[in-house]
Parts: sequence; structure tokens; C-alpha cells
Amino acid sequence: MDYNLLIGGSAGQGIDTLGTLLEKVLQRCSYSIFSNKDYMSRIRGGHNFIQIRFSTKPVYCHKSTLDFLVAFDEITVKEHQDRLTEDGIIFADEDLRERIGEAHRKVIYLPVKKGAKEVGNPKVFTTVFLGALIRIYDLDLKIGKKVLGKYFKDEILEVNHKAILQGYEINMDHFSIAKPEEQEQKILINANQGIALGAMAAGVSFYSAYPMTPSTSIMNFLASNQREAKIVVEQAEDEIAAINMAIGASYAGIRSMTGTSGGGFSLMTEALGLAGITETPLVVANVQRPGPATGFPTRTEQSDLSFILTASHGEIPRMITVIRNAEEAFYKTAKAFNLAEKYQVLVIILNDQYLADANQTINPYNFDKVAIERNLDNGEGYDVGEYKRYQFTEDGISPRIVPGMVKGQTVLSDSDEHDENGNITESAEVRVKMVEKRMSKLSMLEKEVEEPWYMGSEEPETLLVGWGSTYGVLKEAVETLNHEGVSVGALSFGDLYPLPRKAFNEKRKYAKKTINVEQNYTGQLAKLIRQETGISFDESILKFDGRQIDLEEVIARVKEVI
Amino acid sequence: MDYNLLIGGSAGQGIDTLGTLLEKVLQRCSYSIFSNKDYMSRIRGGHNFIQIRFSTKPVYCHKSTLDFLVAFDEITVKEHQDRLTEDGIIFADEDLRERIGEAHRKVIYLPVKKGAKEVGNPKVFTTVFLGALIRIYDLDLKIGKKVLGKYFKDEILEVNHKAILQGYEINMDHFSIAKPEEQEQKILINANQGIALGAMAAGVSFYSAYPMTPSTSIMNFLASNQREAKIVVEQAEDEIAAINMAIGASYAGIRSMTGTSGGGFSLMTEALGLAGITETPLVVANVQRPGPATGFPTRTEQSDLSFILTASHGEIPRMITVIRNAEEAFYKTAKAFNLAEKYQVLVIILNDQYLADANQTINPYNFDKVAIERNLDNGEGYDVGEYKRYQFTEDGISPRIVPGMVKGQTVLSDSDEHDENGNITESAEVRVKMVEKRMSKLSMLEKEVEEPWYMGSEEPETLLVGWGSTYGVLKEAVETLNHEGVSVGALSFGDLYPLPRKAFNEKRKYAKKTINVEQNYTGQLAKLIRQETGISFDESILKFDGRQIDLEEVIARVKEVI
Amino acid sequence: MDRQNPFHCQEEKAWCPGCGNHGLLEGIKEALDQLEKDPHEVVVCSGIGQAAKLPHYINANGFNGLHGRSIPPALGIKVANPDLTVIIHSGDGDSYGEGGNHLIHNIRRNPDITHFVHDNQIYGLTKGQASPTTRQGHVTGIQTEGVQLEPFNPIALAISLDCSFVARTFMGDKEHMVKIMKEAIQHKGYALVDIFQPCVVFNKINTFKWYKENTYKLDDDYDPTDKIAAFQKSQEYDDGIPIGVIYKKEKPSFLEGIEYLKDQPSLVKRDLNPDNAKSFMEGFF
Amino acid sequence: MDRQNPFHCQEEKAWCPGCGNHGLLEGIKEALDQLEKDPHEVVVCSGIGQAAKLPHYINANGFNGLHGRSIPPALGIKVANPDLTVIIHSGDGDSYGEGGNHLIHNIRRNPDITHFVHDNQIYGLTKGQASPTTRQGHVTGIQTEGVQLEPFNPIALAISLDCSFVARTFMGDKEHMVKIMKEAIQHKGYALVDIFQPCVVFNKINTFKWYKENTYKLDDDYDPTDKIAAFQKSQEYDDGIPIGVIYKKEKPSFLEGIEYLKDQPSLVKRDLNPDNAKSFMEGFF
Ligand SMILES: Cc1ncc(C[n+]2csc(CCOP(=O)(O)OP(=O)(O)O)c2C)c(N)n1
Ligand SMILES: Cc1ncc(C[n+]2csc(CCOP(=O)(O)OP(=O)(O)O)c2C)c(N)n1
Ligand code: SF4
Ligand code: SF4
Ligand SMILES: [Mg+2]
Ligand SMILES: [Mg+2]
Repeated sequence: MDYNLLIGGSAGQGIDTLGTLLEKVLQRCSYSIFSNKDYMSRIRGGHNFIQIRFSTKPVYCHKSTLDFLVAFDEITVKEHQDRLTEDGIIFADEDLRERIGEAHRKVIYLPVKKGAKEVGNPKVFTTVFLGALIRIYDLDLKIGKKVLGKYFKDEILEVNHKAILQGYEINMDHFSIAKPEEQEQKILINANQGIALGAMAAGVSFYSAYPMTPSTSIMNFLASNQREAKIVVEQAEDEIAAINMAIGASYAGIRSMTGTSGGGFSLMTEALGLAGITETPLVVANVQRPGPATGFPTRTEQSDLSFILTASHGEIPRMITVIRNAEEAFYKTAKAFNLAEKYQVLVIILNDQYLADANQTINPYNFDKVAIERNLDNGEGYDVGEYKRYQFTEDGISPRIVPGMVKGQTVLSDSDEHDENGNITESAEVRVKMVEKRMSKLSMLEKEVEEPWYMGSEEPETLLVGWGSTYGVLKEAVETLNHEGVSVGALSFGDLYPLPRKAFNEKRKYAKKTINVEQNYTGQLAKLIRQETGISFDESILKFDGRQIDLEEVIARVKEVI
Repeated sequence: MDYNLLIGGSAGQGIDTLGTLLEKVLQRCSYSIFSNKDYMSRIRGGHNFIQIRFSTKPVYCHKSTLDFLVAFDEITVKEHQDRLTEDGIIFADEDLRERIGEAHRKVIYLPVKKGAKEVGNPKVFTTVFLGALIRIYDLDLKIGKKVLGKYFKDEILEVNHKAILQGYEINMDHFSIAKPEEQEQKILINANQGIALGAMAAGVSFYSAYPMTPSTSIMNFLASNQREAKIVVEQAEDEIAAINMAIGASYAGIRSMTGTSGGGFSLMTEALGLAGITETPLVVANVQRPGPATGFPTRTEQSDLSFILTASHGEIPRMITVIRNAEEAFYKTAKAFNLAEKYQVLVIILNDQYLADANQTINPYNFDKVAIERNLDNGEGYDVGEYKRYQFTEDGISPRIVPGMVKGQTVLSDSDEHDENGNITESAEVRVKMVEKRMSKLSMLEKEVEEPWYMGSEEPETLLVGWGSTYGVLKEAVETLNHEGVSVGALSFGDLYPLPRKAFNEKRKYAKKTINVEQNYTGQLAKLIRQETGISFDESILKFDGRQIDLEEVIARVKEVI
Repeated sequence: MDRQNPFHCQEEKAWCPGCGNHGLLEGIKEALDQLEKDPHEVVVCSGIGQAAKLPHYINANGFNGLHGRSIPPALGIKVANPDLTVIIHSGDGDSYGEGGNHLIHNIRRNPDITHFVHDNQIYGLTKGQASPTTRQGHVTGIQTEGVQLEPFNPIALAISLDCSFVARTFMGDKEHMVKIMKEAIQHKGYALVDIFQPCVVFNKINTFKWYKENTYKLDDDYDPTDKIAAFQKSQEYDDGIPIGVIYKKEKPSFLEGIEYLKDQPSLVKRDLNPDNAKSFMEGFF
Repeated sequence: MDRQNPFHCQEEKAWCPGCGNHGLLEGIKEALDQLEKDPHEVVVCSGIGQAAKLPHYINANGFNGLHGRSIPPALGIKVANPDLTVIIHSGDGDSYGEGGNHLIHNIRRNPDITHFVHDNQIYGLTKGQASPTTRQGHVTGIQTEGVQLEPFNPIALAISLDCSFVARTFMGDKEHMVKIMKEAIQHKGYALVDIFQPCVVFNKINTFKWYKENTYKLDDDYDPTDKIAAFQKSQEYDDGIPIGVIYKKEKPSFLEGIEYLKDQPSLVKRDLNPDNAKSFMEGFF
């Protein structure tokens, strides 16, 4: 069984706290979870909500239909009650009885605020609410208490313990919701955290960035572990500094990274070219939000692909890959560091707000699957002063030694066109060789990129094509449609550039209709595919209102166009 | 007849001065001129040269074969003598006799330095040289003297007058070079100056920029006239400031502009989105140079197109147009201001170092052909406070009033997604309408863009396609090839985005082979065309060594591939 | 006041209850009203941040640009139309962090613009990272070991650049703030006013109470034209932070300095005519 | 000197004959040699400009980055490997103009980096536009009416930011310059050294002779630790410009301030192992 619960209220009211606690309890009770956030660019007030889908089977995306509504205010009821199923239920504090008034669905009023007052701290009403929900869903109170221990200590923990009990003891009937099988412990994590953890596994030693929603949580995670990991996480004065610092650190031989969103990425544009011409390995995460300019700071979109394909003046090789879920975020980031160093090249990891703020239960990351391949030259075997940073070699990659580590050898990098030594050149011949050396990395990367994931009918009459965060919704939509007898399949691109073409060429042969599904206005993946292959899509499902397309919408819109 | 002369030497030796003076004399003697510059990123030393092609018929590009070499040093002889025709001649100062030693072609040694010393100022040896060349080519000495009056005054002029005579009196035979017909006076101008003058004709009142080769000459020209034109030309602290200043000025109701190159444009990326979302009219010139990063600061390339098509995160409408010669630079820039204001949109004018530094004789600009269409709303007919900057209207363009000019009305612009008032919104509905409002300008612009210019056989078997600065060379190459009986034609794109497709679709029908001719590695126009039409080119002629492809090379490479 | 404040605006404020920005907004509306400005004569520019939302909450022209870029559009606006009263309201992160380069060079440029920095010593909108003015040791989600960088001293910096008007005030002292605001707006040239503004959510150190207790008003006989003394004043922090006009230097503003614009209609009021530019083609014949 | 200077390099210099950069280059090579550094221990960082070409002319590690961005890569390099002597050589335009924001915030950050600004008071490479340090009234191809902006005073600004080492010297006094260079390199923390360097082509005002005549050495008894006095010193220009160490403040450098890095191998010397990160997954169970 598959349940969908929404917690809504205004910023600062505590929906985040309740969401976090409830998710953790559900996770530890072995439910599969997919939760996502919808919030405004403000700290207090407005209307925010969290949707928690929990199930006895794996879930991959959010959906629209709700089973439960936890309303911290009357707006939540007004805004979302229409999405409740026929027997959907609204939970709210007693206090709201009058304000809510008539509702289309059953409302259960709970004395949570009163409960909090009774334990002596009005702030813990979220924990009272948690206790009540544990009771209602017949979850394990012990687990609830343990979860509290994870977030609170000392007196605060004590009062929270009282609060959870207080809630648990509210006189309520259980609901019969399905119990999951016991299973190996999963982790509950979002894709930004996955990226950060992947970077740590890969040995990132320096992360320089400037705060920017929705990328900041990568930095937050790294910062919160910096002392223990003994790495340096530095808030730069601006994004230009952030990326240039990271480039300097990489030149000097450590694994460094920067991350940003929107305008922050735009500001990094010039330095992408610096990484390119100096052949400095660099990993940059861009967690997309709706543009242009400041746009919709806390919302989601996939509208930076076209830009990032060629961001920076002139021509540089680059690899672009997008995250499809929290699981691959980890492995992909770790791999990005290897590729960046193997080819001395820029690797851009795209993510978006949806996945950045979506918690998923997944298998714990397998650290044994992460290898660290640095491809550094130890500097042995050179006569004094012989080393050349940009040496022309047979395989097209110049040996890279770390400055300062080899007596007698120096390393010179330059943003001008340069000769093998790194010295400024004006020579046409050297220029041509250097451009070819750099750009030939694209064909090397072509061999590294992975084909998109395919889901659905072997020989689909309709082929959906998406990228990144729509993976989950495409997967579930295809399953549902296949179930209904519709011959449909979906390709979900992860590696985007250089563009892998095999799977698309193969599957489109069967398809009477190809449809790109994207969170943008211009159909950016479709444009890329046409640019690279000449092939156009028959239909497009595009969404650009800042909200992620949900399961029901994908299904409905696919049905509309096929 | 068509002559090609090269003046070479090291930076600071005076080749620029001689080139400028000689071109002016030739211009006033009614020759058609096309000159271009090849120089290093340094102020003194190295090897620079100017090529002056002058002819009795119009000329459109530089070429490789030389008739004359004016060598300020022996390197010039070494580097370029192989390009001289069989009876090509080298002119050099007597002083260089020993250094030049054996040469493959005839060297005429002239006592120019001696002559300068004789008139009492070694610096004027360039003017002595000019005098000698006037004699040799049997030009009008009076014109020579008048030209000096344009550049020098007072005592400096006097000594230059002596110097020109000194040179003129060097005992030398005339050469029989063809005399042009007397014709209406032409202007001798480069495309950057054309852009600047076009902007002035369009009423540009504020130009903010940061120095960057090869865009700086736009700013230089405007600055040199700022006092008389009573406009403001401001050197910003950086390019980010430059573009944001221009946007502010445009918001406040004046015609403003910024210009830059390479990294400067990359730094402006974020603000392009600001112009887009605030719907502030903006004209930005990007004078391309080879990238990536610092690249080749003083050389040429067409490698910013792919970048500029989608520069800035998120999605905005924009028009992109490229300059093909100094003549259209003027009209196109003036038009850019009209389009920017008509659609409240960003217009990017591309140019490159080749055309920025190439002087051409062209018909004087016809100022009557320039109209100023501001499309401002005078603010009449609104109730107090009623005006909405982003009002949804039938034609999709919101009325634009100038802040401060209408009592009772205020104008609010915002880089966040906003409602009709300009206030921050979080609404999905408003978002969708605003995105559609902005992006629908693309289809309006589609009706404004001009088809590429076509040259050559009506039904060409081979179709060359280029953009911008290759126009001249394609034109002459096609003429030559047609003359040789090759069925070939060329399309030269000016307006690039939205991409006009008619002419291409029409002409490619005849062509057995389509060839894109571009100054970059990746074939950026070809990529754009494939992205927009799905059509690929059969062959590519690409050049990315920082030097502009010349007539002979185009012809040879076309022959190679057809 | 008899006339209803014309700068008042209905838009719902996205600021937290108790946020110092509310008082600051009331202050600027009052200052502008007292100066008898009309809404259409005023442009409020900002970057991005909580403070930078102010243009949405005041009935005046507004240009809410990019993070860190509040000043350059303001400069362009002033050049276009010097009759406009151009005011910047932006945050400490926006003005001193991302926008630092524009700050230093526009102080040098000295346009007649008033720059009110809402200094809450924190990044509010992005949830509490250190801003340049956050003090050393302050622990945040990113500065987990406490801020290590030397705090940015906007007053000292502005004086070092010979800024023509440098002041500090606290939104909790409305009278003082409004007085300083008016003086700053009336000053011809670049006026930088650092305004302490508590962020009740993310800065638990520099609270309303803290500011109240840690600021003191400059003596009436304090001489703001003595640069060295002003610099010395700017060093005071731990034993009380002076508020008031700390430094002042009369000099021509940016546009006043452009001699050839004297007695010319402002750029926005010119009639454009292509023929005006014809003479500039002469040089090419 | 007995040992041949190991920093010497054969690369042809693209600088003009007579340019002050030549002497500056000789100075830094000498300073490094006297400090007995080895080329592989030194990294010279720069942005873009004439001065910024210096890394090409010295036998050391070099990172010649983007215009205005000399400092951030230097910071990254120092963080990666504190054993490296990290030196920046860049122009006044690069360091104070385009790069102004990095300057102010890295002074605050105080990494152990030495920043030599080749201050020719002009943009050399781009052919003579005003730089931030160009004086008012100086006419150029862009500043056709003479520079209008207040000149940027790097010394005063650095002091206002409490920079840990602030000095000025003139390349025409090699002994003085080399002495200051050595002191700056040995200083632990951010050392800003503004070095007057004539541009013989584009700055006809601040010539070699002019600098010679308009600079004077600080007295031996000048106390660079007195901030207010130093600020006062920084104001001297028209009646002679002091050269020497103008301000000095001992404080922990950026990396010294990160307490948990104490006694740890430098980042570049660590062995990387994915398992080290495994414990950070715990929180997600
Ligand atoms: C280029 C860019 N970088 C980062 C951000 C994210 N951002 C928005 S506001 C802000 C900080 C605001 O701090 P401050 O200026 O002090 O304003 P406050 O919210 O405290 O009033 C940041 C980093 C952005 N919008 N644009
Ligand atoms: C982003 C960017 N903007 C502008 C330039 C052009 N540019 C190169 S050097 C320079 C000025 C250099 O002046 P300065 O730093 O004083 O160095 P100098 O040549 O005087 O030594 C400029 C504007 C550039 N390379 N990159
Ligand atoms: S977060 Fe702080 S600065 Fe932002 S509105 Fe709330 S109290 Fe004000
Ligand atoms: S232009 Fe000036 S700074 Fe540049 S090399 Fe020549 S003299 Fe030196
Ligand atoms: Mg703040
Ligand atoms: Mg300089």
C-alpha cells in the first residue's frame, strides 16, 4: 500500500520539524519514502508544504492524490483538500476548528497545542503531533522516542519525550495501514546530500561556494562534517571567487569542488573557460532553480541545460551529467572526480530543487564501489626543468604533476593560449594543436558516457524521453500505463554531454510517437538531441511553473497526446 | 587592378602610423580599400603587420598573395616574402640591407631613416616612407600633405610636411599602377566604428564598458565624441557593473549600450537574464576573439555563437545578429535599438576582431535611413497608481513608461518572477503567463529577422554557408569560382537568432553539397542550423588558429572538398 | 502629519514578524514624506536578500535587480535622469559581500545616490550564513567553527575611500534613523548609511536589545569633516558603537563633475535625432 | 652571489624596453634567491595585464589566471599546500579594479599570501585607460575629460580592513624593493605591497623620474603597528609619498585559524580513501 500525506502551514510554524521526525519514524519502521518540499522564498509566513509518500513498496516520485492532510493552518485545508481521496482525512489542531469551518473531507481535530502546553513548552506541539500520528498509524512509539534522541538532547529531549507521549495518549483509533516487511536498513537522504557524501567518498578536500538556494545544502552538509573530515569548506566572497579558488586548489593537487545555482552559475561562466584552457580538473554542481535572473528561488526547473552545454566564451570540452535520484547522486559525484582528473577536464553535475529537497529511502551507499583514480604523474624520470605541463602526448593527455611536490620541476598554467610549457604563444600552429588536444577529449568522453536508463515495454509505441529528476515519475508512469495496456517506454538521461545516442536510436525505431518530458519552456533536451542527431520529437510535455510534474499529471498528459 | 601591400614590423615601430596615413591617401585618391591587422598582445616588440588591399574596383576581404612588402625589419621579409607574387617588391630602409641579406624577391632600399634625420626628427621616418610610396605609386602629393594635416598640427605638422617631401624626392621610378575612376567620396571605416556611429545615430546616450580588446575601439570612438555629443561614456569597474549600469539607464528611459569581448561577455551572463526578466531593452555588442578564457586577445575567431544563443541560466528571448561588414554595422546597430525597444528585449550584436580592425571604403552612411522608434508609453490615460509595468496585453508587449516622467505613476521592475505590477509572486499561474509573455517575443522576432545574403549561381551545386565576417571572402571566392565555371553559391548569415530559414531551405535544394565555413572548431552555425532544422552539412571548412581565412584559402579548401 | 503618506503601499510583506526591516521601511517612508517627495520622483534600487525586497513595499519607482548589483543600475538611472531621487536599500551581504567591488568604485565615483545598508550582520534570506559584518566567532551552519574572517568595517572602508557621506544608525531609534536618512538623501554625492537591523531568526547575537545597548549617539560637537578623527571613530565597536554622521566631505558629485553636461537637459529629456550624429562621420572621409 | 639565481628564466619578455616590470622581475628573483627558496617551492599567481605576465618570466610554478582573479586561485593553492610560498604579481587594474572584491575579502581572510601590485597607475596591456590609481585629471583615450573618479588609495583601504601587512615601494629603488619583498614574503598572513612601476608608453605623468622625485623612505623610527598613525601616513601623496612598511598587525593567518587542521598533514599530502567518509553516512539511517 501507498500513502500520501501532506503537511502544510506557513514558514516557521514547524512543518519542517514534524516532516523530518515523521519521515525518520516511518523510515525506521521500514516504510519506503519519497518526500518533497514546496516552499516560498521567505523565512516566516506564506504557505509551505511537505508531501510524504510512504509505502510498503519502493516509491520513486511524489504524486498528487493525498490520503492525509496535516494542516497547521486553514490555508492548507483550502489549498489542498481537493486533492484528498474520497476517504482522505485532515488532521488539525483543535484550535483551528473554527477557522477551518466546512471542509470537503473528514477533519480530525487533535489537541496538540493543548498537549504541548501541558508538557510546559508550546514549541513542542510538533512532537505532540508526531505522537498522535504514531498512534494513529500504529507505529512503534519506541522508535519515535529514539528518533527524538537523534535530534534533541538533555532537557529539550526530556520535554520532547513527554510531548510524544502526550500525543500518543490522545484518545484515537488506529487506522489500519499496511505494515511493511522488515528489511535491511535503508538510508533516507536527498540528492544534494548524496552529492556531498559522494564528494567526500571521492576525497574532496576543499569546497568553496557562496550560499545560493537550492545548492546550499551541499555546502551545509560538508561544513557540518568539516571538522571531523578535516577538510576545508570556505564561504567565498562571491561565486567568481568560489570557482577560481576551487580551480587553484585543483591545480595545486587536491580534489576540490564548487556548487551553486542560477545566477551563481552564470557568474562562474568565465572561469569554466579557465578550467578548460588550463586543463585543470574541476567538478561543479549546479542545482537548478527556475530562471531567468533571480526567478523563483525556492522552486524547481530544468532550464539550465542549454546554457551549460556551451557556457563560457570560446570552446572547451566538458562533460555534463544530471542526477536522477539520491542513489546515483553519490556514485555519480565520486565518478565525476575520477573523470575530471583522468581527462583533466570540467565535469558539471546538474541537479534541481526537486531532488535537492526530496528525501528518499535507498540502499546504503556501498563505499567499496568507489575507487579513487587520480591519474597524477609522480614526476619521476624528468631531467631538471624538463617537465612540461601541456606536453603533446600520444594519448592526448599531458602528464600532470603536483606543483611543489617534485624538486626540480615547476608547473605553469595559463589562461592565454600557450605552448607545451604553459608559456603564452602567438603561434598559429601551436594554437591549432592545443585546440585539437583539448577538444579531442570530447571523443574520449564519448566512450565514458552512459546510455540513458530505459523503462517499459520492450518495443514501445510511445517513447517518453526525459532527464534528471523526472526519472522517478517516468518510471512510475510507465509502469502504470503498461499496466493499463499502453505500449510505452521511457528513456531517462543521466549523462547528457557528450550525448549518448545508442539507446535513443534503438528505442525510437519502434515508437510511433516520441515525446520529450521536461521541466522547461523550450524543450532543452529535445533541442540537444536534434542538434546532435537531427531528430525531432513528435510531442512535448513541458512544465515551467516552478512545480515538479507529478505522477497523475504525466499519465494524463501522455494520454492526451498519444 | 587589385594590389595587396603588407607593412610589417614590431609593435611600436610605427607600422600603424604608416598604415593609417597610406590608407587615407589611397582612399582620397579614390582607391577602394580593404585593410586588416595582425598583431600580438604586447605594446612593443614582437611581429605585427597590416595588409592593405587597394583596388580600382570594390574589394571585400583580405587576401594572401602580396604585391608589395613594406618591411620595418628583417623578420617581416622572412615571414612574408613567400607570399609575394613573382614580380612582388619589398621596400625597406637602407639600414636593413645587411640584415635582410638574400631575399627571394626584389628589394628596394630607401633612405627613409636618413631622410627623417635630415628633417631633424627620426620619428617621422614613417612619413618619409609615405612620401616615397606616394612617389612610387604616383599618387597625389597634395593629398598626402592634406592627410598629414588631419593627424598633426603646428610644429609637428611642419616637420611632417618636410618629411613627406623628403620621401617624395627620393630618387625613384614610378610604378605603373592602375588609377581608379574619380567617384563619390567614400568613407574609410571599420566595423567597430560603424557600430559606434550607428549607436550615436540611434541616440545612444550612455555607454558603459570595461576595456577589452578587440571591443575597446567602440568605446574609444564614443568617448572621443562624448563632449560634443553630450553623452556619457563611463568606464565601469568591471563588466558586471558595465552591463548593470546600462540596464539601469535603459530602465530609466534612455538608450544605453555596453560592449565587450571574450571574458567580459562571460561576466555579463547573469545580467542578460536580468534584462530578460525585467523586459528592459538592451543592446550588447560582443566583439569576438579566440577563447577560451584569455585565449588569443588580439586575434580573431567566431566561437561565441553557441554560447551566446543561451547565455544566462533559465530562459529568455533574445535576438542575435552578426556584423558582416562596416557598412551594415551602422544600420544594424541603429536597428538593434529599435527592436530592443519595440519588444523590450535583449539584442546582441556580434562582431569579431577581424572586422573590428579592418578598414573598408564604403558609401557614406545615409542618416536619413535611420529612424528612431522608441515605443514608449507617454503615461497618459492612467488613473493614479494604475500603471502596471508588466501588464498582460493583447499584443503581448506591456506599455513602458519612463519612471519619473509621469506624476502619479511608478514603475517597478524585478529580477524575481513577478506579477503585472512587478511585485514578487509565488503563483504558478502568473509564472506560466509571464514565461509565455516573455518567450512569445521569439515568434515576434522571427518576423523581424532578415534572411541571409545570397551570392553566386542561382542554382548552386555547392552551397557555402557562413556568418558574419566571412561575408567578404565568401563573396569574392564565389565570384572567382563562378568565373572558373564552378557552380557554387554562398549564404552569409547576419541575423542568427531567431534563425531565418527560408533562404537556406530554398538554396540547399539545389546543392549536392552543403559546406559550412566558420572560424571555430565545432561548427557553431552548423550546430545551430541542425538544432533548428534537423539538417546537417555535408562538409565543413573550419579555421581556428586565430587568423581570418583568406580568399586563396577559401577557394583552395572549397576545391578540395567538392 | 496631515497628508497621508503617499509612499505607503498595500503589498503584503514577506518579512518575519519582529524583523528590523519593518521599522526601517517605516523610516524611509517617513523620511521621504517629510522631504515632500512624490512617489514618481523616487527610485528605490536593491539587489537580492530580505532587505532587498523593500522596493516592493513602498509606493515609488523600484528596480529590484541582481544579488550584489544594487549600485550599478542605480548609477545608470541617475545618469539618465538626475531629477530622480535614487535610493538603494539592500543588505549587508548584498552590499558588502557579493557587491563589494561596486561599493568601492562608486564611492570613488561619487554619484548622487543614497545607499542604505540594512546591516543585520547575517545573510537572512539564505538562512543564516555569515555576512561580511558578522563578528568573529559567530557560529552558523556554514561557519561551524565560528566566523574566522576579520569583520568588514564599512565605515572605516568608506572613509578610507574618502566617501562623501558616511553614517550609521539603528532602526530601533526611529527619530535618529529618519534624521540621518533625510540628511543622507539631501546630501549631494554618494551617501553610505549603515543601518543596524536585527534579524530575529538568524542572528541571536546582535539582537534589538544588543544594538540598543551597544550603540551610542555621537556628541553634538563631533566634527565629521576631520578624516583622521573619523577614522578613529570608525574603530569603535566593542566598547560601544557610535551612530550618527561619521564622515562628510563636500565635493562635486559624479554628474556635476562632467563639465560638458552643465546646463544641458538631462539625458532622458533629450530629443533624439539621427542627424545629430552626422558630423561624427566627418573624420572618416 | 655565488649560486646562479635559480629563478632565472630564458623566456623572451613581451614588455617594452624601459618598462618598470623588468626591474620588478629582477627584484623578485633576487628576493626569492636571497630567501633561499627553490623554484618548485614557489608559486607565482597572476591575473591578466602586462604585470600579470610575470609568471612566464620566472622559473617557478605559475598560475596565470583570469583578469581580476589573481587572488582566489592563490587562496586555493595555499589551502591545498601551505608549504608553498604563494606570491601574486599583478597589475593595479587587475588587483584594484576588476579584482577589488577579492582584495577586500582576502585581506579579511588573511591567508599567508604575498600580493605584489605593479602599480603603474594605468591599464598598460589594453593601451592606456585609467586604472583605479590613476590620478584625477589624467587624460586618456577613454577619460577624454581627464579622470574624474577619486583615486583609489590601496594603502588606506588595506589599513581600514586591518590588513596584516601593508607596504609600498618603488621598483626604481631596488634595494628598498627587495628588502620589502623579502619582509612581505616572510610575513605570515596577507601582505599587500603596492609597487610603483613606470609604464613608459601610457603613463607620461607618473614616470620613473616622477616616482623618484615624489617618494620618500619612511623614517627608521616610524611605528607601523599604530593603525591611526598608519592611516594618517596613507593620506600623504601630493607632498611626497612614503615608501616602506606602513602598517603591520600580527594575527593568525587563514589556515592557522582553522583549529582542527593543526598538526594535520597538508591537504595535498593526504591519502584519499573512500572508507574515511563512511561514518558520515550514519546520520541518514
Ligand atoms: C548571484 C547570487 N548569489 C547568491 C544568491 C543567493 N542570495 C540571495 S540573498 C543572499 C544573501 C542576502 O544577505 P543580505 O544581503 O545580508 O540580505 P538579508 O537577507 O540579510 O537582508 C544570497 C547569498 C543570489 N540570489 N544570487
Ligand atoms: C574579464 C576581462 N576584462 C577585461 C580584460 C582586458 N584587460 C586585460 S589587461 C587589462 C588591464 C590591465 O591593467 P593592469 O592590471 O593595471 O595591468 P598593466 O597592463 O598595467 O600591467 C584589461 C582591462 C580581460 N582580459 N578580461
Ligand atoms: S530572516 Fe531575519 S532579516 Fe529575514 S525577514 Fe526574518 S528577521 Fe528579517
Ligand atoms: S605598455 Fe607600459 S606597462 Fe606595458 S610593457 Fe609597456 S611600459 Fe610596461
Ligand atoms: Mg543581511
Ligand atoms: Mg597597470
